[in-house]
Amino acid sequence: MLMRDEIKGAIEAILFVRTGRVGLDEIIDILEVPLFDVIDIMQEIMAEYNVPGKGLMIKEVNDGYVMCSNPEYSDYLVKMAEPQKKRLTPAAMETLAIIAYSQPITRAEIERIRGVKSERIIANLLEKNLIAEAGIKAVLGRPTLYETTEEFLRVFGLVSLKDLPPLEEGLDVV
Amino acid sequence: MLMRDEIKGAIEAILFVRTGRVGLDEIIDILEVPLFDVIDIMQEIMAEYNVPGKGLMIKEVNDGYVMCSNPEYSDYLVKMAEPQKKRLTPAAMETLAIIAYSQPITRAEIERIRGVKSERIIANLLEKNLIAEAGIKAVLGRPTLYETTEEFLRVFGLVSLKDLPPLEEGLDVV
Amino acid sequence: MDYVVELDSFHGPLDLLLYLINENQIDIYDIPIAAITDQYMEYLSITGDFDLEKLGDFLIMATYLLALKTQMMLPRHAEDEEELTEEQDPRTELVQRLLYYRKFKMAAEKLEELKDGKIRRYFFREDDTRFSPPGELTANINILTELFYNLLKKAQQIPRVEIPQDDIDVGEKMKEILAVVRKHRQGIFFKDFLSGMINKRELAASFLALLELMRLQKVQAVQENEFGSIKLFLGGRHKNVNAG
Repeated sequence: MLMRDEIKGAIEAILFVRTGRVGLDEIIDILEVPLFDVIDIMQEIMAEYNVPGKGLMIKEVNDGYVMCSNPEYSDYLVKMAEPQKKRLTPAAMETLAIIAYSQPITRAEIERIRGVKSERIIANLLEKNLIAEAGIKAVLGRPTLYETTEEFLRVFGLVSLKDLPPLEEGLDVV
Repeated sequence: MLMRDEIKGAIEAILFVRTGRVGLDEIIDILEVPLFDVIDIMQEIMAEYNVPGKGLMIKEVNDGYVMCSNPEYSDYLVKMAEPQKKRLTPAAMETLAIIAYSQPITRAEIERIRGVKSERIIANLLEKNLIAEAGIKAVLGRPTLYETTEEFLRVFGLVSLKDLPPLEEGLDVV
Repeated sequence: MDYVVELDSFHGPLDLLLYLINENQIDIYDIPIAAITDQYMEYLSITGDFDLEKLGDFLIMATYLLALKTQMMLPRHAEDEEELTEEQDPRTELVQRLLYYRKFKMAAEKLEELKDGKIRRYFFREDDTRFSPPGELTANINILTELFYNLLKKAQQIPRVEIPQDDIDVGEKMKEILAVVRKHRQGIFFKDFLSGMINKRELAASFLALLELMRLQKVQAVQENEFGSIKLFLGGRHKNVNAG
């Protein structure tokens, strides 16, 4: 049986190794520790980490946790050249923004908002793994729906879609 | 000017983000802090991190530092679901399918079938060693031909190309 | 007008319209359609090496604007002399679309800033699985086969189109359009006129021909309700849009 401090250390290590969210269920599976204990220890870990000035943070997302940097230091981290930074054209960014804020959404809906054919841009975003297919819309023609991916969150520095900057006031996205 | 605690936090964040070594010179460049201060603060950080039971460690490597998980917990980290096995994107699968069934084939021919530019996907498949160059086609422009590799057979569990599932009748490959 | 910005740098017709509205410091809720349409048309006339596929989308907007311009010029009934209500204003749909589009355009700028760290953001560990050896790949041969099968099926449905090397004559297209419009006294939908054209150059030439005919007032384009659904009439025949 693991000691409390060992569980803490192991969870830290697990969150560190994974780029992205680790489910609560995964932690329980890996450590074979009761749910109640994990939740309790997670509270303790998060209280230790999420303190102003600390370099790392731990955020809760959909019954799981993500380790990430403290946004206070984003000015410095930007300066670290990441291999193959993904450059997107303004047209691709525009399309991605529509998908991010209106997901899941079909190509026809995107094209109606943009006023231009967007097939090639969508193919490009799919290829970059920033968006993914998200099933079929139950309307005539059964068009494919698109949504953003985990990679999208990673590239744009979001823990979850809730972190998307709010859209301009006074106008609702349908 | 950064406060000592801010430098500490920023260094933690920098080491966290990079998978691998961060040079002392890089840290100095990013934070614009004197070498002497960085070395001093690194001593303090390492003293805090490298304690038995902690999940993360910081190691010194060739005038640089690496943040890594504590080997004490490697038994658990092994149990983490394979860092999610890489899947090919649908676009890459489609391109690979065309090459597999029509090899050797040029990029222009692939693009004609798919109806979209495929340069980047082909580069990606080459990089993954799933396809390889197979000479030059003796037509105008002398385009490169592509074919699948041994690695392709391995990944798809085929002994030879003869094991590719037959296509349905009535459709000609050209 | 100085053409500092090339048409190619606009992502689409709405983008160009927003630019013109901005440049002229126009109130988006009260767009002078005639003036904006003229400027928009001027931009289109200097397309140069423009991507023809994209041009099609710009031209659809052009036809729409011209129809809107015509509609705005129609004399109103006496009781409508005062301000138009939102429902009556033919510009309402355009304004809605522009506002909606602009919202996402701004969101895109925000996202870009987020990506570049100009807004505080989280960073995650570099994803080293992206560089994992191909041995880590999972793949299914049946999916591969199915994909190829579907591609072939799709490819065989599309007739091969050879793009002619010679430019299609806009003058010829003007004659064709006039002939068709003369034949359809009740009007013909522009998209029906275009249907059957599979060649992008031919489509673009047709649009240009139509625009020229409208400029010469030989053909009138009327937009009925739906965005983009444009009906063509012989010039001067169809005086009252609302009756049509």
